[in-house]
Amino acid sequence: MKRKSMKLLMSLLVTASLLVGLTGCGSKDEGTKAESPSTDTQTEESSQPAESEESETEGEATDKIKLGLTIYSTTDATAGPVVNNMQTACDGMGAELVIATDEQNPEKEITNIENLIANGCQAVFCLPYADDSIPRIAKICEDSEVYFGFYWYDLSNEETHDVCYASKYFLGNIYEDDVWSAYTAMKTLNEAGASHIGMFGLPTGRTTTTKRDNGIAQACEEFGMEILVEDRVNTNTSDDAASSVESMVSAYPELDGIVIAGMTQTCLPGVIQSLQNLGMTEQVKVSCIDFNENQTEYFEKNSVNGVIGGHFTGGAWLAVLAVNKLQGTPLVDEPVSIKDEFIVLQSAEDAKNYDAHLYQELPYTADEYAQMSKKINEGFTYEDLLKVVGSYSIEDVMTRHNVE
Amino acid sequence: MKANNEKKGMELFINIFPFISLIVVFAGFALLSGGRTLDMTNCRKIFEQSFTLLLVAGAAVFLLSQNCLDMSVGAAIGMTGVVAALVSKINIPLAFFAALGVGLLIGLINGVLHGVLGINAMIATLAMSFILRGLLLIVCKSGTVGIAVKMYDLDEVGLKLAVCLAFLVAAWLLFQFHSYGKQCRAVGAGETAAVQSGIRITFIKVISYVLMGAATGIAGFFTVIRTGAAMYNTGNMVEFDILIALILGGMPINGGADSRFRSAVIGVLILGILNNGMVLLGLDTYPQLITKGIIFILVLAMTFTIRNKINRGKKTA
Amino acid sequence: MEHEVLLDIQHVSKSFGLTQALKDVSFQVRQGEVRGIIGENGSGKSTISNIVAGIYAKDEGIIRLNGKELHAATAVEAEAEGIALIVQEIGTIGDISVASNIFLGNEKCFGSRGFINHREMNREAKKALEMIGVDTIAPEVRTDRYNLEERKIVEIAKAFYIHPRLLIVDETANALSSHGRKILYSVIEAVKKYGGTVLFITHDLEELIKICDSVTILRDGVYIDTCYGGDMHINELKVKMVGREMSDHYYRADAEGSRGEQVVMRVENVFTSMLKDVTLELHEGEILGLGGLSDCGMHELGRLMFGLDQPYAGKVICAGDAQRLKNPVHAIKCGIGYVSKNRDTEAVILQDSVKNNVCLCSLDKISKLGFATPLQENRFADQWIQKLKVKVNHRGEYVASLSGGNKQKVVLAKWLGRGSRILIFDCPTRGIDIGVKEAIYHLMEELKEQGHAILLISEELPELIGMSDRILIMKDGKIVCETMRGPEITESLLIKEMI
Amino acid sequence: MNKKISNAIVVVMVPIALYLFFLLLRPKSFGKINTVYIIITQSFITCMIAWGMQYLAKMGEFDLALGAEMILDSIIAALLSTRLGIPGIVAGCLLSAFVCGILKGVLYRVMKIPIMILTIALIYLLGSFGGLITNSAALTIAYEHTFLGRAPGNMIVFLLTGILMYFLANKSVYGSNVNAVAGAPGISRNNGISVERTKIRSLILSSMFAGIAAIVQLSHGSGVTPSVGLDSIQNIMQPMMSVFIGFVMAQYVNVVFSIFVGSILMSIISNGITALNWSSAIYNIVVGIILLLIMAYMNVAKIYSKRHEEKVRAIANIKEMNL
Repeated sequence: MKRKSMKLLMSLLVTASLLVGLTGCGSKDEGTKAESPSTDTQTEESSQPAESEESETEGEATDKIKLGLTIYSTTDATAGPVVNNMQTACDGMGAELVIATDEQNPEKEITNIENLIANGCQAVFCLPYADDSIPRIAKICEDSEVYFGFYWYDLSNEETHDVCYASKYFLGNIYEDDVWSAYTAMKTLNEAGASHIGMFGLPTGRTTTTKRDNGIAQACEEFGMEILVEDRVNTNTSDDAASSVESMVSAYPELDGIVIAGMTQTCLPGVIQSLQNLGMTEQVKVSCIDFNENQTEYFEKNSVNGVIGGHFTGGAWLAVLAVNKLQGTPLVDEPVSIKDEFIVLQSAEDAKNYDAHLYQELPYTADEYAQMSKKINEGFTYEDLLKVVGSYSIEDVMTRHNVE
Repeated sequence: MKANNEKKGMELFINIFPFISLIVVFAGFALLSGGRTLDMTNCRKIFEQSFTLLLVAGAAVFLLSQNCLDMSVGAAIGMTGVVAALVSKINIPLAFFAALGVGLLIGLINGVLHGVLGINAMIATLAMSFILRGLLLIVCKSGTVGIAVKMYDLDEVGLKLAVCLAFLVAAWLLFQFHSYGKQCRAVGAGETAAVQSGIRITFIKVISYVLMGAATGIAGFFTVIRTGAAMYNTGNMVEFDILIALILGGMPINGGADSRFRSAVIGVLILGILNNGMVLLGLDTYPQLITKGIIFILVLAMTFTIRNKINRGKKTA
Repeated sequence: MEHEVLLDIQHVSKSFGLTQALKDVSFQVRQGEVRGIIGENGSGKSTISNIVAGIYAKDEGIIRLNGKELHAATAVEAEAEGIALIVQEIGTIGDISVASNIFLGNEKCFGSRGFINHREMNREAKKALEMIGVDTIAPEVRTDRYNLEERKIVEIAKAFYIHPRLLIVDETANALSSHGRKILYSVIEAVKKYGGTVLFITHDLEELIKICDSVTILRDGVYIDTCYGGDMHINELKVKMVGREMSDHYYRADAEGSRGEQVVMRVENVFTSMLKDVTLELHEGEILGLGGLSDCGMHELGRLMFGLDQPYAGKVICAGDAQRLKNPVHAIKCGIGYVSKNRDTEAVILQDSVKNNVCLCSLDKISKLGFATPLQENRFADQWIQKLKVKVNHRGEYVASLSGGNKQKVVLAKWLGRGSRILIFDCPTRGIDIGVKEAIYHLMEELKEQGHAILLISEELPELIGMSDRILIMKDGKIVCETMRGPEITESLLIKEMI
Repeated sequence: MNKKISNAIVVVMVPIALYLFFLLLRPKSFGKINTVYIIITQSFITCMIAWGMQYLAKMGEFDLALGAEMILDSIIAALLSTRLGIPGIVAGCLLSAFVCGILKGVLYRVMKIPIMILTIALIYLLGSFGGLITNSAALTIAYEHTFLGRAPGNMIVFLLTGILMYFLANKSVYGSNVNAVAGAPGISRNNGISVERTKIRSLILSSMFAGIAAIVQLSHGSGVTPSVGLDSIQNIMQPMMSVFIGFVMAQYVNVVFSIFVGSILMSIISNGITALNWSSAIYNIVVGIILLLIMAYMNVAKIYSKRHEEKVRAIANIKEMNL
């Protein structure tokens, strides 16, 4: 008798776990309640003001507008703020945001897009992994009559540009000038007196990598700087980065600057730590692209000279375009290409302000986003949006949130 | 006699368990999504998403039935994909055969490493995946390798369904009825006894890896059609999806006589529905991976212990 | 003086799967006695010794040592009770030092808190070796640097070191040359001198009578009798061992050997690590017996003639295509079938169904261009299960759940299904009950009439004498004598050649 | 005694030769004593992990989850370091390593899953669990807590671990049990050595050694980021190769020392590739090819040594017969 009950117990255990796996984790209940569908992993410390004050629109949009976003993570130092900003924008304008992650390879990104559409999203936003993926994405969205747009993505290649602009479902893309960001990072190093540079970079093969490499090359010509060594391998752990810096310094004694053009989250702590160990913090200047949590502390110990990043509002602008289009009051008829501004931090004070006003508190509150929806504020035009995007900086946020 | 039907009961349970979990997953998500996952377009999407995994999982059945693992599938799909993309600029059919050829070559190398040189299957294919990822980076030096525009029209369901059915039926016949499939299972069940029954062990292992290479070649070709370009991380982590799919499909972990070809098909479908549904729950990357990990261990442990109880043969020293 | 009973075995039974290895065995051994245990293969003599030594657990029955019930679950606990066992196979591990082998399992007593004082352990090991009069083996050297005999001597030193109250020697004699044997006998004498008891399991009846005070006879797991001192006569013991007069109907009836003209296989001056210039010819319709001690090289010759190993020098030719045997696949094509000695790991796939086992090597025959429907397979399997009368209730059952005899029938079904004309049997009746044994002997006779060639490799002399047309005896890798079938052949004659 | 010294010299010659090879290619950067110092210090972490892996590898098992475990250990240590400082790091790493070891042991014992398949599932579980705790954010530790990552600190930890390893591998009962089980599980079982308990101890031990290495790694890099999927396997490729190189050289010199030489070899290669400014692609290919060469050499060497032994005996037989 014992073995039969054992078998029953085993099968119940497994089927129960399958069910738990499906229903338990996702505390999400389907769209009836207007409460913002926060994924259970949305931890408290990044809760925005919108969360507390129920921004209940008049509730006339019974079937809410549903937007889909596919991104590699919702809590990572670079991706997290994008999701938070977009989430606030959707709350402000009374739309629902469904997020798909787990983009291990290009095919999974396509799968995410298809699954978001199957989920009933009326607009889908993604970061295309390659120019050649755009015709594919455009075709999927057109077949299902779903609007689509890209964040962090520059449509410079005119062949793909035409493919997108030919489609009536293309909302537009928000891009940053990665060439400029890399160029500026090298410029800060130059101003700090560095000319022989060691570089940590993203693996080759990514579109952002190629752009940032061009930016660095441009700066090298202009300022007469030289990239002595380039490391795209030891970027998985801070310890690898620290060892790599030790090898670089010993192999190239004349090295006096390090630029981190990617994987900053893992490399920056390692680079700063090993420079401090070697006592070369003053001699070797450091600048990097993409923000991370303790840059304020690094600035105070002036172990870093310049950090360029903060390009987190792309998702929000796409949401504004989509909500207006879907509510029948499009800001603009044909697709648009909006350049998102970087924020350049060069002192501990900048870093402190950024952290207080743009990271702990979001640059735009739900109400400010609400004003960008034509349904709530008729007078809002596309030019107003461009003005807001153009003026995005620490000072602008502080004045708007009337901080002294 | 009691012990006998006790064993029969367990055997029945082990055979039907994969079908139970398929139904549970299918019904679970249908309920949760309020019927949205049941409509045709979504099912077609699930098929298209699982198409390449079906191919490589089908070939992986031959390998796992011999207790061999192939950790280089992901990197190999990347490699064959990039070759297909490069050659597609010249002409499409040539691209297909180029991808197939590269896949066969990779399979042959894997086969020689494990079958002839006797290197542990997992370590050999892990090293191969390192080498292939390195080669992929060199080939994709200039960013991504796009495919010729003409190739896009190959991406319609009719062709994929045909290729998929043809491959699966051929593999099913080969595994269940052909002597090659039976010899694979015999090697998995007892290698020394298989040698003495006149089975060429090395030949069977090399052929299985070459077959896996062929499936990777075809999968690479269609992956690149679907994604539009080959990149440094094309095909990343496919090898674990294969493993979890086969285990969910009821495949015994160390192969042998109980291996069934159907576990590949059922397992991939379960995984496809699971992935499709996970988006519904808005699960972030980590909870999703943890859920997959837990389900994998539970199913593995359950089938492993029950199978041990059934085959409680004489304890050979 | 009345020695009180040291070892008391009461109604012990043990079965592996369906084979009953021991059926209700009871006997007593007195203090200071050297008790021999004899019996054919499969009589349970190794099983009872392993149970006493804690390797196997008994199913039923009680074993008392010095009146106290014995619950030894592992060899280490048995050692604590003063029981030492010298196993038949290799009992030392090659990768570690001699000293580590001697103190394997109880290294704790050479140091504290989980650490070992190697110097002390080596010193003790040296002492243990000197105790049995050996100083050629260095304790700190890796064991695989020594040959098989020296490694067996290390095992003897290990057993003797703890001055066991009960020393069990399981058929170790045949792994030793005369020098090694002298050491073993001196150890047995020493144990006897300090009042210890010895269980001595052997094949060799002359050796048994020389050393043992008494002998227990087992047959097919059943206790037969115990003889003491004077009335231990070889012939009588053999009768009790085999259980019936050397009656003819058990083995082959015809007294004269016969064989076909055609030579089916030829082995010409083969040299390997074990074999020295072996030459033999196997004729059609002949049962060629190959006898000798267990490590005389006959098993290696069997593997050679199936292509499992390649000779360093000389040739193994199959008359069919007059080519050298390359590998088992080529051998099977030439119609050779091989029934291995270790049935569970080599001859049959345990974790697979009877049907698959039977059809496995005849797949090319059953299938058309490789494909075979389950129906064809089932028909083929049923046909041969019927012919060999394999006791199984469904062809899908796993071979693991069959008895030893039925497993052997499955192997025979496999090879006869394949239509092999040349069959190499390596100890075919080892660990098989009497009923199936008889069936196998009759089958051999039938095959001989049908013109099959059979090479019978066996460690049991009665079987060799009873079944073969021609007998070759091997010793230390050389064929030392060849006799034709005839009434004048006796075991003692062959044993003289073997040792 | 001199045989031992001559063996040691032979073994040490290999890394020196490789160092000279890179010296020729890049004299400017490889010529300095500083480079040698860096090569040796950077091999500490790889060597400690390799020492931990050695036991399981000897018994034919491979634990691929060590990479994910080290990241989880570092995450827990980083969280504790804010309140407890360096003791927090040490306690965090060792505690988390111990728990991971016990988890592996229990899963292996209760669920009887083969170790290699179990570790693949654990890479996902442990890696994702780390990500869940920190919400995929990177954690860093304050500079004053990174003593163990710097010059005197990491040497002390390394020496202590080396001594512990030497006693464990050569002098302990557990060490000899591992050698016995690796040699012949059947005979060991008959002699009362529990094969399963030895394997579980090895699982826990490999986690503990990885925990110690994680302490130095976290202190050296001062930051840790949660890993996704199978990326953490890359972190243990170098230690795994050091183990295999160590086994190849173990015939000449004690395995503890030969694994250290193996990790120095790997450190020379990675430093060499950085100095030559080769791209990451070439690094991957070089690492993969070396691993295959070592494994092939080990297998083929084993087969040929057995065949050679038989040949010697056969020739002896022939001579004996010709007399």
